[in-house]
Amino acid sequence: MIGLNHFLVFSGTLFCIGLFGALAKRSAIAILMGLEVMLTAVNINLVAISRYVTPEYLVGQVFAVFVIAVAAAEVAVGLALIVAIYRNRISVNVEDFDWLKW
Amino acid sequence: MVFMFWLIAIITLGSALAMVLNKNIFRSALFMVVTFIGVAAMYVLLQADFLAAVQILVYAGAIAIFIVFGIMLTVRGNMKQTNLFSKNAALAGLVSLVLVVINAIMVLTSDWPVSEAAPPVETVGQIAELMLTKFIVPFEVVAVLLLVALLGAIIIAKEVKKTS
Amino acid sequence: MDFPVLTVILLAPVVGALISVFIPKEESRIIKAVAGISTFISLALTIVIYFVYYTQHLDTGGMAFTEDIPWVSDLGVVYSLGVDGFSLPMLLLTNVIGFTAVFSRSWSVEKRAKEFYILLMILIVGVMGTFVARDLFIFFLFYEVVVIPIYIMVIIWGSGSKTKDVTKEYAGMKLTIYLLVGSAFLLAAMIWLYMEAAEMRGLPTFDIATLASLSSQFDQQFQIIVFGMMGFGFTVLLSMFPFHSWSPDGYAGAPTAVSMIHAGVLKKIGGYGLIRIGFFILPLGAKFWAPLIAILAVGNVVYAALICLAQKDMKYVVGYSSVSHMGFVLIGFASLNIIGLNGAVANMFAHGVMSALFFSMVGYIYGATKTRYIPDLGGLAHQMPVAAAGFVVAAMASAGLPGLVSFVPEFTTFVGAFKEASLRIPAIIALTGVVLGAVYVLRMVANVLFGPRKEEWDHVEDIRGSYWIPVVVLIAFIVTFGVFPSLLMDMVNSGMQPIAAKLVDAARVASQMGGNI
Amino acid sequence: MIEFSLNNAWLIPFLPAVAFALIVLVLRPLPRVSAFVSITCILISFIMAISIGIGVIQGGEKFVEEPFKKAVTWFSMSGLKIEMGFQIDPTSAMMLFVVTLVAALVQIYSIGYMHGDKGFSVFYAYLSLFAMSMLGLVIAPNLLQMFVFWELVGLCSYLLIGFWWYKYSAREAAKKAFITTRTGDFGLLMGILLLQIFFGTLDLQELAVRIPNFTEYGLTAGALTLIAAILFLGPIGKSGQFPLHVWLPDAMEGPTPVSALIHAATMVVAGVYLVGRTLFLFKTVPGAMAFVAFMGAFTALFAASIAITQTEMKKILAYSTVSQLGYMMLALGAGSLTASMFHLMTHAFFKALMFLGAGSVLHAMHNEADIWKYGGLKKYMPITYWTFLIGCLAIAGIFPFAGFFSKDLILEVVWANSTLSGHAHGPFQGLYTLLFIMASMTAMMTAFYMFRMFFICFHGELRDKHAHPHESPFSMAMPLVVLGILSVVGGWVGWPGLTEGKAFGYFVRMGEFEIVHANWTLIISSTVLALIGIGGAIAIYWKNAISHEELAKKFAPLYKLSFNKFYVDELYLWIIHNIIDGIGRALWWVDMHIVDGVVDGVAKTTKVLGSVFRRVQTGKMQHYALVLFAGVVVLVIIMSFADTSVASLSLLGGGR
Repeated sequence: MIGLNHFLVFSGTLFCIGLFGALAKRSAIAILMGLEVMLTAVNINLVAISRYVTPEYLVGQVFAVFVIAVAAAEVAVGLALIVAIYRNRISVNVEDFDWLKW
Repeated sequence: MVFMFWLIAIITLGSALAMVLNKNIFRSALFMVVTFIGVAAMYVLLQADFLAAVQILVYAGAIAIFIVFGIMLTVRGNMKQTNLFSKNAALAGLVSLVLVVINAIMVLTSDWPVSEAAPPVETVGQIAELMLTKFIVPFEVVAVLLLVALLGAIIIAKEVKKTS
Repeated sequence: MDFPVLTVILLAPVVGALISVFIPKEESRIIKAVAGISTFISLALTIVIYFVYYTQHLDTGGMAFTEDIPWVSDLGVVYSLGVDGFSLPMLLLTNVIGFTAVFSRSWSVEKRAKEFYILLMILIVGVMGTFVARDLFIFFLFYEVVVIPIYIMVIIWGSGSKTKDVTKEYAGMKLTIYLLVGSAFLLAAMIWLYMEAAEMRGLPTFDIATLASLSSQFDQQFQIIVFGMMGFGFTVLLSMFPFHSWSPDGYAGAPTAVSMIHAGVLKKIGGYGLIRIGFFILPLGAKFWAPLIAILAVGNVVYAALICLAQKDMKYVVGYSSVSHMGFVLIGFASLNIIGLNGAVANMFAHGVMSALFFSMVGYIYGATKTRYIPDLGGLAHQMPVAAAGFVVAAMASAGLPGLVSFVPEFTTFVGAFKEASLRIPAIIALTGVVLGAVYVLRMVANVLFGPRKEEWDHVEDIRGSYWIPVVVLIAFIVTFGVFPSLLMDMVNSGMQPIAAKLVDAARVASQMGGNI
Repeated sequence: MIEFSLNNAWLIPFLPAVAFALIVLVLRPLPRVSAFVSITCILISFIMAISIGIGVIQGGEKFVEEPFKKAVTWFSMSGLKIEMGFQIDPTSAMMLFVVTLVAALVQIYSIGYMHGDKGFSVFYAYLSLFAMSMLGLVIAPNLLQMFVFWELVGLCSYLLIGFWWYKYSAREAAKKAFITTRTGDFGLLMGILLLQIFFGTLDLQELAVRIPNFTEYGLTAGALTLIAAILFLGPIGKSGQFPLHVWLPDAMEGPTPVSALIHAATMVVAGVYLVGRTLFLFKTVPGAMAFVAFMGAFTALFAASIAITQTEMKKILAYSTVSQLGYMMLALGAGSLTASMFHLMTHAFFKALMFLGAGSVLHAMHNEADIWKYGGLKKYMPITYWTFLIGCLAIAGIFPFAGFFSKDLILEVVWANSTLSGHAHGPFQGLYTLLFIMASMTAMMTAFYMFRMFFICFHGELRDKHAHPHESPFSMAMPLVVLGILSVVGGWVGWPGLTEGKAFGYFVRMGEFEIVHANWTLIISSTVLALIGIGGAIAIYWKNAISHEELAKKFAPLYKLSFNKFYVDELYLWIIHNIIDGIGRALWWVDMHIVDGVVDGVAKTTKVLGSVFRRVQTGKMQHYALVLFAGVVVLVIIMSFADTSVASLSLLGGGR
């Protein structure tokens, strides 16, 4: 029988894979992809808990919808940024981006 | 059900890993799409059919397209060397791995207040009702956010005219 | 009395600052006038309540003109104001100096008069607030209000020195950081005290009198540690040796008005807090630390006085002399008896008026001649007799001449210090400061004012117009309180009675406990 | 009138104070009015002083035993009460008379002397302030009031010496005077503080009762001697005793009337007066007495030996003043208030006379200071000449001039204390014998140097051919005449045969009254000594029987030593410039480099640490995120293994 734990472990693992991608890649776009995976993993969490803990309410799903909307917005802005940076630096390699250091 | 879960889980996690490990960014993007579709299948298993549709539309559709456009606009040169690991990959891997373990332990040792009630069959209507009543303000805020993101993306990505 | 006179006194400069906001910045004369009027209102009201207290409340003592408005009731913060024989002289001092500082000559204020006067008003309000607060939280709040304007004023309108390689930015930074470090210790001590008291009473309170009523219940170890932290915070503000080095640099760097307020009153917040909070709430702690304070006080007096001898910059002379004078105050504190405390507090007042006049005159001369370097000056009494007269009066008051304000306080301080057998040797050493004080001020007076006429200063103008105000007002105070010291001493005495009684009590308790402190 | 004056004696110092305030605040632009107001006030004070004097003489015994005192509280607190008021007894009445008289005469004299000076009104303001301070000091019933006015006197001295402040020399002299006396005041203040601490009061009458029983107040004789010696530092400074005498000769940079008023007749005797007032303290401990006496005698001899070779009229007079003050101290040290006060009074007359005479000469010679430029002034300025002669005779101690009586009395009391007299008493007779010899020598030297100056100035030929000396105007001559008369008759009040011994000594005394019988051996021998001194001066400087240049060459080392004032000034300057200023500079270095260095060091450490730790900030987002998550991991691990139930519950137990 598949229970809540299965989904939570699955989403946690997916989240960590996304995290690994976000932390370990050079390309800004790859990082963005990692982030998207992380967000999706969170969504699974939301939906799964909603399904098993309070099945009669769909609040978790509503939340997931919001997260998806925000993720979309984020990707749009993020890519725009990457494009803008690329235009300046001719690179999307985050190791070249250290402007946070003064 | 059990079989489906394991199948989908393996496919999803496998393609996610493949996305991370692949050195060709375009292939990474394709594996990402597979991951998203797998997640959508998970939603179906969780009886969130509307969300599964949204997942396919937004993630596997829109976001994937975005990413691909991003790749097209920025990546040049040898496609096989476009998606390399950075220097801190090993540490990141370790952290992620430990986090997986911790997460698993925490989930498994926790005692969840699982309810036996059956989920509603018709989800779309209920979601719509929640969104337009109880969550109307976040809903509107998200709408505005999307607008702002749209405009912002345009402004940021627009080419800066060099003045004199 | 229902009329909230203390709030009005506090608000008058605030209103002045608000009005100034709406005046075009070119109209610097109008802004100055507004500042003058608003501080004058405060000064006049303060003088009125001073005399009301002096004639009506002196025998009974205690707080008068109190106002209590609960503010954050969960934390026990109450906007409670009030004055007694201790805070009134300090309030009067603040207002006198605030009023005269507005009319002092600062060399570069003309550039941004509006901002300058607004900040000055805020500064004055902050200082006044600390003296009338009866609530520890309100006290600290006003204290923090003070620090920031000073920093801005020093680094914008300040000046560097010719004799020492410091810039105004350095001076302002040093001053501010010192004060903030001090206030950090203060804050920690305050919170600890507050928590301890809240635990004891079950009800949180910041009220100083209530906290003081618990003083016999605080255990000795606690008192020693908390007083140590608090004492550090306050004595840094009082520029105790060896934490004094911000003060000469800061005064030298600051514009005249800030030097006046800083040396005149701001420093006194340290002494005020040390007594009102430290001695009053933590008498056992005070008893423990007093010998150290006495020794460092001697360091203050002699060390700073000797350094004065080597100075060639007028503001450094006055700056170090003010450090030296604070030694007298500290030694009075260390005596822990009513006479010494009276003397020390009166000394704070005396030094305030005197150093304000001193800085005002130095500032005027600097403003007129554009130099403070003593060897460049000389014979200025030819060109500016009035400023010279003011300068000489300030110098004489600084040297502790009888008939001027600082003599009686100094004498009383020393009577108090000599009374304690253990303090006699430090007091005798500190007494040499009286001689050294005369040496350095007279040297400066002679080299700046007297001697043959120097042609290069023929163009400078003597004091006239509104620049007369500081000279006249401050000299009037210096002479009045010098000739009639009981005007001040009675007042201070009534304020010191409860604190001295507390210290006597603590001494008794300590001797019962085994008397090892 | 007498009753009124007695009850309102505070008016005597108050009136000049009013004059001062009026001149400073209102009358400064009107010199003549200023002078008028000032002189009027001091004259009224003078009249009141005279009526008080008459009252005191009429009262007789009453005032000696029980001084008339009135006071109000100046400020008070528990354990410390300070009063302001006045105390009238014969001593203060005498001083009031002397001070108001000399002050009034000097103010009148100044009309002529300061004529045309642009600081004319200010000068009168200062003179009034001075009169106020000195009179306040004189009537003080307690030591603190005395100290207050003592300091104000010091201020006036500063202002008046530095009156011509645009001269370097005047400005430096003023500074020196103030600082030197301040050094002494350090001791005085400490002494006052110690008295207040141990005896709980500063009131002179109460102290007089308490101090003799000092053991009840937890003091030993040694400690009390120490207190007395410390207290005596004040008089040493103010009355120009060795080693703080250096300011007095320099003080002659002030206008001459100031020299006459302050540095001869009144201010400098404040120290003597203070010791006189606290004589009960010194008398209690013989060691203190011996100290005072020795300082006095030594100063007298020391100053006289310098005066012999000086070449400026006012400098010579200044050193003679120092010397005479030493005499007064010697008298006090011998335990005689009478002798000291008597000499104080006569000295005030003749020294003021001589200073004003010197001023007259300077006025005539257009401020030429060197006496070797003078000569033969006798024929140009007869009044000055004759009055000056009276002064010289008086100071030399020639019968029947004022100085004779007072100087004789001093010698007599010292004699009485010494082993030579045969009926010696006290533990320090041997010392007093030495002091007597020193005093006698001083008497001879005084006569010599005064007449040396006298003959050089007034006899022979005028050496400066460009000068056109002239007699001074009436306002300047009048005070000379008055003082001249007083210098002759002033001493007669001490005549032992006068009214059954109820003369000066009957009123101004401490302890039991005893008639001092004339000791003819002493009188004759002291007169002979004086005559030898005068004779020497006549032989060398008038008749030129012995060449003074030859003498100077013969005793060249001594001459040089004396001419250079034993190099005391140089020594002080060296100490101040090298040691005190050196310490100041050294400490400034310490302050800049060590105290500031620590502060700056702390700042620098922060900066260095910052530059080390800023490397941690790579500026790369990924690193930050990595650290964030690594931190989460580490935290979780720590908390799960730590034995805090709450933490492990919330992290591992789930969402309960």
